[in-house]
Amino acid sequence: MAKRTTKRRISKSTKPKKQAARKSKIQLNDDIGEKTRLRMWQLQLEIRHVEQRAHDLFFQNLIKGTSHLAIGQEAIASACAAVMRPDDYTFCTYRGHAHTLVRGASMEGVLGELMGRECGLLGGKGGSMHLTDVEKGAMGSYAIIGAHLPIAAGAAWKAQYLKTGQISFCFFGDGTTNIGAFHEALNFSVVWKLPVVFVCENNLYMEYTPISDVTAVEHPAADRAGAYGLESIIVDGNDADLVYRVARDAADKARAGDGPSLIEAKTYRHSGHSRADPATYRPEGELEKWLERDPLKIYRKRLIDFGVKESKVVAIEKAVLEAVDDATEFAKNSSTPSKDVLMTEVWADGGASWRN
Amino acid sequence: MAKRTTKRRISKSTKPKKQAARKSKIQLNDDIGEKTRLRMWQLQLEIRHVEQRAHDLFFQNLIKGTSHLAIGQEAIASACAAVMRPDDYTFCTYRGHAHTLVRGASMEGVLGELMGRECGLLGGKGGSMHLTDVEKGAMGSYAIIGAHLPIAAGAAWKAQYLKTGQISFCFFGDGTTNIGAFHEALNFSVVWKLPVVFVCENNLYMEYTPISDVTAVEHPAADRAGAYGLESIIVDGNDADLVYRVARDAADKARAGDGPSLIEAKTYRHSGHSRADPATYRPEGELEKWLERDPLKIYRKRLIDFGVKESKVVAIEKAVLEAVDDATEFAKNSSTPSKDVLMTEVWADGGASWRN
Amino acid sequence: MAELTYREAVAEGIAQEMERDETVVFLGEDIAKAGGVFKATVGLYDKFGPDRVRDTPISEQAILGAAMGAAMTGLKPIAEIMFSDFLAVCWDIVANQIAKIRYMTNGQVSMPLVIRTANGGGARFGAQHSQSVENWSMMIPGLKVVAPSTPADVKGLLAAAIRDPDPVMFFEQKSLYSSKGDVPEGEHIEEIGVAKVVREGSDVTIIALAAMVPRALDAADRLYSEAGISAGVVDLRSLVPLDTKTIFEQVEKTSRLVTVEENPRLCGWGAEISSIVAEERFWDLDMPIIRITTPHIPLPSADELEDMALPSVERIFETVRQGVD
Amino acid sequence: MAELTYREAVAEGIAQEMERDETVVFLGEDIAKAGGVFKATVGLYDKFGPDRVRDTPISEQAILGAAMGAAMTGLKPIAEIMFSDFLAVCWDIVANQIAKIRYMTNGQVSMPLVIRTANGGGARFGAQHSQSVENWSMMIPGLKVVAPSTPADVKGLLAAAIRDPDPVMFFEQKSLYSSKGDVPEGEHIEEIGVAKVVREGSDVTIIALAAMVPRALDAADRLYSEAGISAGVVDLRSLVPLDTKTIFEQVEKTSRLVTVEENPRLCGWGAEISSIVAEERFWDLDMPIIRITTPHIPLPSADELEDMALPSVERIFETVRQGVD
Ligand SMILES: Cc1ncc(C[n+]2csc(CCOP(=O)(O)OP(=O)(O)O)c2C)c(N)n1
Ligand SMILES: Cc1ncc(C[n+]2csc(CCOP(=O)(O)OP(=O)(O)O)c2C)c(N)n1
Ligand SMILES: [Mg+2]
Ligand SMILES: [Mg+2]
Repeated sequence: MAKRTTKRRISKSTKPKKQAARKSKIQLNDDIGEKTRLRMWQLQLEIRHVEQRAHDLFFQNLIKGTSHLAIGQEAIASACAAVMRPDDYTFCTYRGHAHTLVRGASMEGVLGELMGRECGLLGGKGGSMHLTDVEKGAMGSYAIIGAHLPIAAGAAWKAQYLKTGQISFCFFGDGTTNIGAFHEALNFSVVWKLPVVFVCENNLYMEYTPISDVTAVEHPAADRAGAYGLESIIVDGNDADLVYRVARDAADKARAGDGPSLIEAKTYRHSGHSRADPATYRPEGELEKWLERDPLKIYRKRLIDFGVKESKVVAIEKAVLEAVDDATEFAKNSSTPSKDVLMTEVWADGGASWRN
Repeated sequence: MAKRTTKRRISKSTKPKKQAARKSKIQLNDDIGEKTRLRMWQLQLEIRHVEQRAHDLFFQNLIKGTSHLAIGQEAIASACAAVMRPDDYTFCTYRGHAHTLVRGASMEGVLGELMGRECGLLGGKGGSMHLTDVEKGAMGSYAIIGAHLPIAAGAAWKAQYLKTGQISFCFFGDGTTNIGAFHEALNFSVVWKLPVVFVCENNLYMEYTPISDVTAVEHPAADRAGAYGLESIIVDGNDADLVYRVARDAADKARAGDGPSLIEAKTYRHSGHSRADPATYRPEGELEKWLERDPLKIYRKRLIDFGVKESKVVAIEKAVLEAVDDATEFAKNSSTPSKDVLMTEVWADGGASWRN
Repeated sequence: MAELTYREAVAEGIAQEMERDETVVFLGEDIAKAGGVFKATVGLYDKFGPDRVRDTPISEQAILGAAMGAAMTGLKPIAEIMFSDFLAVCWDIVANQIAKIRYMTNGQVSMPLVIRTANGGGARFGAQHSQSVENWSMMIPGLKVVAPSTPADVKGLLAAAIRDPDPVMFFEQKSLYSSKGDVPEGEHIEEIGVAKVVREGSDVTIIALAAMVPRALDAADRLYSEAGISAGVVDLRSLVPLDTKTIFEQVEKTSRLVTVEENPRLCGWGAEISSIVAEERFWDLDMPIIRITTPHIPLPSADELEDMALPSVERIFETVRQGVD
Repeated sequence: MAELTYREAVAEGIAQEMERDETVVFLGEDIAKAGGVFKATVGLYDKFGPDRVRDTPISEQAILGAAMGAAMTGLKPIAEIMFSDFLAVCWDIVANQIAKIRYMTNGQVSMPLVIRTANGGGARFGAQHSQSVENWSMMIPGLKVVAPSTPADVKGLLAAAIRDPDPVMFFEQKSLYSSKGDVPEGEHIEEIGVAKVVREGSDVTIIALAAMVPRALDAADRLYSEAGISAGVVDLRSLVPLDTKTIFEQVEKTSRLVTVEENPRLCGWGAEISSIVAEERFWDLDMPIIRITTPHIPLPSADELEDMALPSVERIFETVRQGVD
C-alpha cells in the first residue's frame, strides 16, 4: 500500500508569556534559544537592507539587467541558514541574494556582482541571477525554473555516497512546482533516499500570474507531497521560529539517512517580481495585509516580547546598516571587470579555447 | 482547502449467475451489452493475433528495427476503443500497435509499416514506433517517453475550444509517470479542464527495471492523482468489462466538461519489453501467474458464462485469424517504398526543400 | 504607415491574424492578463478574451505539447516561450515531435503553429537569459526559422508565420523590442524565405540577422566613409527556408562575403552559409569567407564584458576593413 | 591487445576508471542490473555494486541534474542517456546548466562528468531513435564533444573523458556497437582533441567521424583502385576541442577537402570545419569544399529509405570522384 500521507500545518509559534522578563528569558532559551534567535534576526536584517540597497542602486542605474528581491521573504532563508551546518549545500534561484548572503557570502560580493564589478562574487560574469559562493556552501543560483532541484539532489547524492553527513537545501517558488523537473527531482530523491530538503517559498505568484490560476491544487507543494510518499508540510513562512523548527526536523531526518522532505512555506514578496514590475496585478489591500505580517516586524516583536532589550535589537540593526553602507561604498569603488576575464574559465584549464 | 482525494479500486466484474442461459442473456445485455462485448472480444483477438504475427515476422527477419508487443495488455486498448466515439482521438506509445488497430486502422497498414512496406500506414517512413491513422482518430504513436501526454491535452484543447464534443484518450506506461512531461500534462489539463482521459497501463516494468525499484509510491499513477486534485482510480486492466466501465465514466466526465481523469490499469506484458528482450529479469513464476489472468482467457470464459455460444466465440477468432493471414500476405507482397518518398512530406507543400 | 516599436508590432501581427481567423489561439506564461513580460502582447487578452489568449503554468513542455496537439487537430496556435534559452526545457517537443511528425506520418499530420520567443543578448541578463539560439532550430529538419530585424518585418513575417502550414520558430530579438520603425497599416504580410538587400554594395557583402542588421548597416556606413569600402548588407530574415539565391547574387557581385552572427561561434548559421558558398560559389570568391560571431563562450552579464562579447559595430568595421584590404 | 567489440570496450573503459578512482560513479536507466539496453555496461553492477552503478527512473532531467550536482561537489559521475535523441528532454541541464556553470561562477565550480549516449542511425529505429546529434553539443560553449570510431578509441577516449575535469559529451555510435577491433590490454588512455590521420592521401582529404570513418575508408579504397585518386582520411574523434592543426596539415597537403557527416545538413560540424578552412586556409584550396551529409530530413525507418538517407560508401565515392575531377 502507498504510505498514508501525513499532514503538518504549522502556523502557531511559541507564545511567550507576557509577564515577567525572567520567565520570558527562560522561554527565549527554549529549543531555539537566544543565540540562534539573534542570529536569525541579524540574517533577516541583512537580507532586508541589502535588498533595499539593491533596489535603490537599481534606480540609480548602478545595477543593470534585472534583479529579484526577497523583501518580505527573509524569514525562510534566515531560519534555514540557522539550521545548516557550515558544510551543507544551498541551491537557490534568481531570487537568491538572500540565500547566498545568509550562508556568509560577503555583502560586497553580492552588491558588487549586481553592479557588475570586479569585486562581485562572480567577477561580473554571472550577474544577479547566478550568485554563488562555493566556499560558503552557496552552490549557485539558477535562473531557469526547475533545474536546480535535481542538481541539489545530486549534491545530496555525493554526501550520501561519501558519507559526509552533509545535506542539501533547495529553495524554489510556488510556480516551480508545475514544471517537470520538480516532479523528477522529488521522485528521484525519495527513491534514492537522498539527504535533501526541498523548500517551496509560496509567495502566491509566479511572475505576474497568481499561482492559483495555474495550479490544480491549493497548496502547490504540500498537496503534491503525497505523490512522493512524503509528509505534507505547510509552515507560516513569515515566522522564522516556525520555519526553523520544520527545517530542523527535515535536516535531522535527512542527516539520519531517512531521505528528503518537502516544506511549503507561505510568504509574500513585498515588491514586484523583478525590478521593472510595479505589481499592479495584485488585488487591492493584499500587500497591506501582508505588510502587517512582515517577518521582520513579527520577529522584532517576538524578541521584545521574549525580553530581549530593545537596545540590543536596535544595535544589531544599526550594525547591519553600517555594513551595508560600507559594502555599497566598496562595491561602487570596485573597478569594472578587466577585459581579460572575458575569455577565461570556460574550461578547467582556465581558458576558453575550443581548438588547437 | 485542497480537494479531498477520492479513491476507486475496481477489480470485481459483474458476476454472471451460473444457471439458465436465458438469465445470463439478460445480464449479457446489462450496461455493457452483448454487441459491445463481442466487439471487445474481437478487438482483443485482433491485437493478440497481429502481435503474435509481428513476433513471428520478426524472427523471419521480415521486420527490422524494433517492436514492442502488447500481448497480455489487450483488454485496455480494446475496452477504451469500445468507449470512444469515431471522432475521438487516441495518443499512444511505441507499444501502440494495439491502440492503432482498435481504432480501425487496417492490419495491412500496421503489419506493412512494421515490415517497412509501401502499404504501411506511414509508407515505411515512420516504422513500428510511430503508427498513426489520422482518419481513424489514431493520432500517433510517440517513442520518446512523456511527450504525447501534453500533445493529447492539446487535441483536447481544440475540442474544448471548438466545442466539438470530442475527447482525447492518452495511453502510456507505468515508467512514464516518473518523467516531467507527465506532471506538466496532468496539471495543465486539470487547470484548463480539458476533455482528456489519461490511461496508465501499469505492466510492472519500465524496460527491464521493475517500476517499484524507481518509484516513490506503490501505484505510480493512482497515487499521484491527488497531486492534481483527481480521483485515484485503479482498475484490473486484464478485464475488459471493468476497464470499459471506468473508461466510460471518464469519457462521460470529459464530455460533460468536467475535465480529465487519470486511470491506472494493472496489467502485464507476456513478452519482453521489445523484440530482443528475453525478459530474464522477471522473477520465476511471475509470468505464469499472469498467464492465468490472460485477458483473452478471462474474456472468453466471461462470454461463455454469459451464455454466448462457443461456436460464435470461435467463429470470431477464426475470422480474425484469417484476416491476419490475409493482411500478412498482402503486406509481404507490397513493394518496398519507392525512392522518391525519401524527400517528401517534410513540409506541407509535400517537399523537403530548405532553400530556394 | 505608422511608427511602431518592435514590441508593438508583435501584438499587431498577432491581432491581425486573430481577427481574420477564429482558429488562431495564443498561449504562454503571463501573456494574457499581464500582456507578456516584454509587454509585447499587451491588449490581446482584452480584445480576444480568455478562450483565445490563455495564461499557462510554468510548464513549457505542456505549452508546446498543447500547441502541437491543437495544431494537428485543426487550430493554429501561437505559443510563447518567454526567453529562447528556455527552449531547452521543451526541446523534445520542438525537435523530436513538432519538427518530425509530418514526415514520420508521411504527411498525415499538419503542424501549423508558431513558437514565438525572445532571443539574444545585450540586456545584462547573464548566460541563461541572453542566448541567440536560432541555430538550434536551423539544425532540426522540419522547422522553419524566422528572425525579423524591423517592426514592419515583425508584423509581416509574424502574420506570415501564423498563416504558414508548417511549424515556424519566430525569434524576436530582445535588444530590438524598443526600436522603432514604420509599419504598414492595415493588413500586412511578408513572404517567409526571402532575404532583403538592405544596402547595396560592390566590394563586399555582409550577411546579418536580427540585431546584427542595424549594426552591419552602421559598420557599412563607416566602411564607406572611413575606408572607402562599399559594403552591401543582406538582412537574412529567415534561416529556413534560406534564400541562397539572394546570397549568391550578392556574392557574384562583390566576390567577398562576411557573416555577422550574434550566436556563439561553433555551428552557427554563418557556418552553414559559408559552407554553401564555399561549395557552390567557390570560384566567385576573391577573399576568404569571414565569420564574425560572439566568441564560443557563455554570455557574461557585466556591461563591459557583454559588450565585448557581442559583435559590435566597431568589430564588424575593423574585421571587414582588414579582410578586404 | 585483445579483440573486443565496440560495446565491450565501453564497459572496459568505465571499469578501468572505476577501479582507479572511487569517486567515479555511474547512473542511468537499466544500466545496472540489466547491463544496459545495448549491453554496453554488462558486468559493471556486479563488479562495483549498487552504490556505484545505479538504475534510475525514466527521469532524464533528474539523471543529469544529479550527475551535475554530484560533479560540482566532488564526484566524477558518468551518466547514460539511452539514445542521444533523448538529450532533448534534458537539454536544459546539458546546455544551460552543465555547460555554463563554470564560466558563470568565474571558475568556482568544476564539472568533471561524462554523458554517454547511443547516437546515430542505421538500425531502422525511425526518426526519434536514430539521430546523429553531436552538433547539438558542439554548438554549446562549455561542452567537450567526443565520438570514437573504433573499440580502442572507445576505451581510451572514454577513460580520458572520465578523467577530464570538464563535461564531456561522449557519443557512441549505435551502428558500431557490434564492430570489432584490437584494444590495448591494461590501462589505456587517449588524448581528447587529437584527430587521427587514418589513411594518408595526396589528392583529397576526407574528414569523417564515428560510423562515417569506416565508410570513408572504404570509399578511399575504391577511389584509389577505381579512379586512381589518393584520398586521405581523417578520423576527427573529437569535435571540441577541434584539432584544426591536423585538418590544416591535410588541407595544405591535398588542397581539397570533403567532410562526411551522419547528421542532417544544416549547421552540422562539417559546416563549421568548412567555414574555418574557407576562412583560414582559403588560398590553399584548389577545389570547392564539399560536404556530404544526411539530407535535411527526419530519418525514415524502412531499410531502403534509411540506407538512401545516410551517407553511403557509394555516395562518398561518387561525390569525391566527381568533385576531384
Ligand atoms: C523554464 C522557465 N520558464 C519561465 C521562466 C521565467 N520565469 C522566471 S521567474 C518566473 C516565476 C517563478 O515563480 P516562482 O517559482 O513562484 O518563484 P518566485 O519568482 O515567485 O520566487 C518565471 C515564469 C524561467 N526562468 N524558466
Ligand atoms: C525520454 C525517454 N527515456 C527513455 C526511453 C527508453 N524507453 C523506451 S520504453 C521505456 C520503458 C517505458 O516504460 P513504461 O512507461 O512502463 O511503458 P511500457 O514499455 O512498459 O509499456 C524506456 C525507458 C525513451 N523512449 N524516452
Ligand atoms: Mg512565487
Ligand atoms: Mg511499463
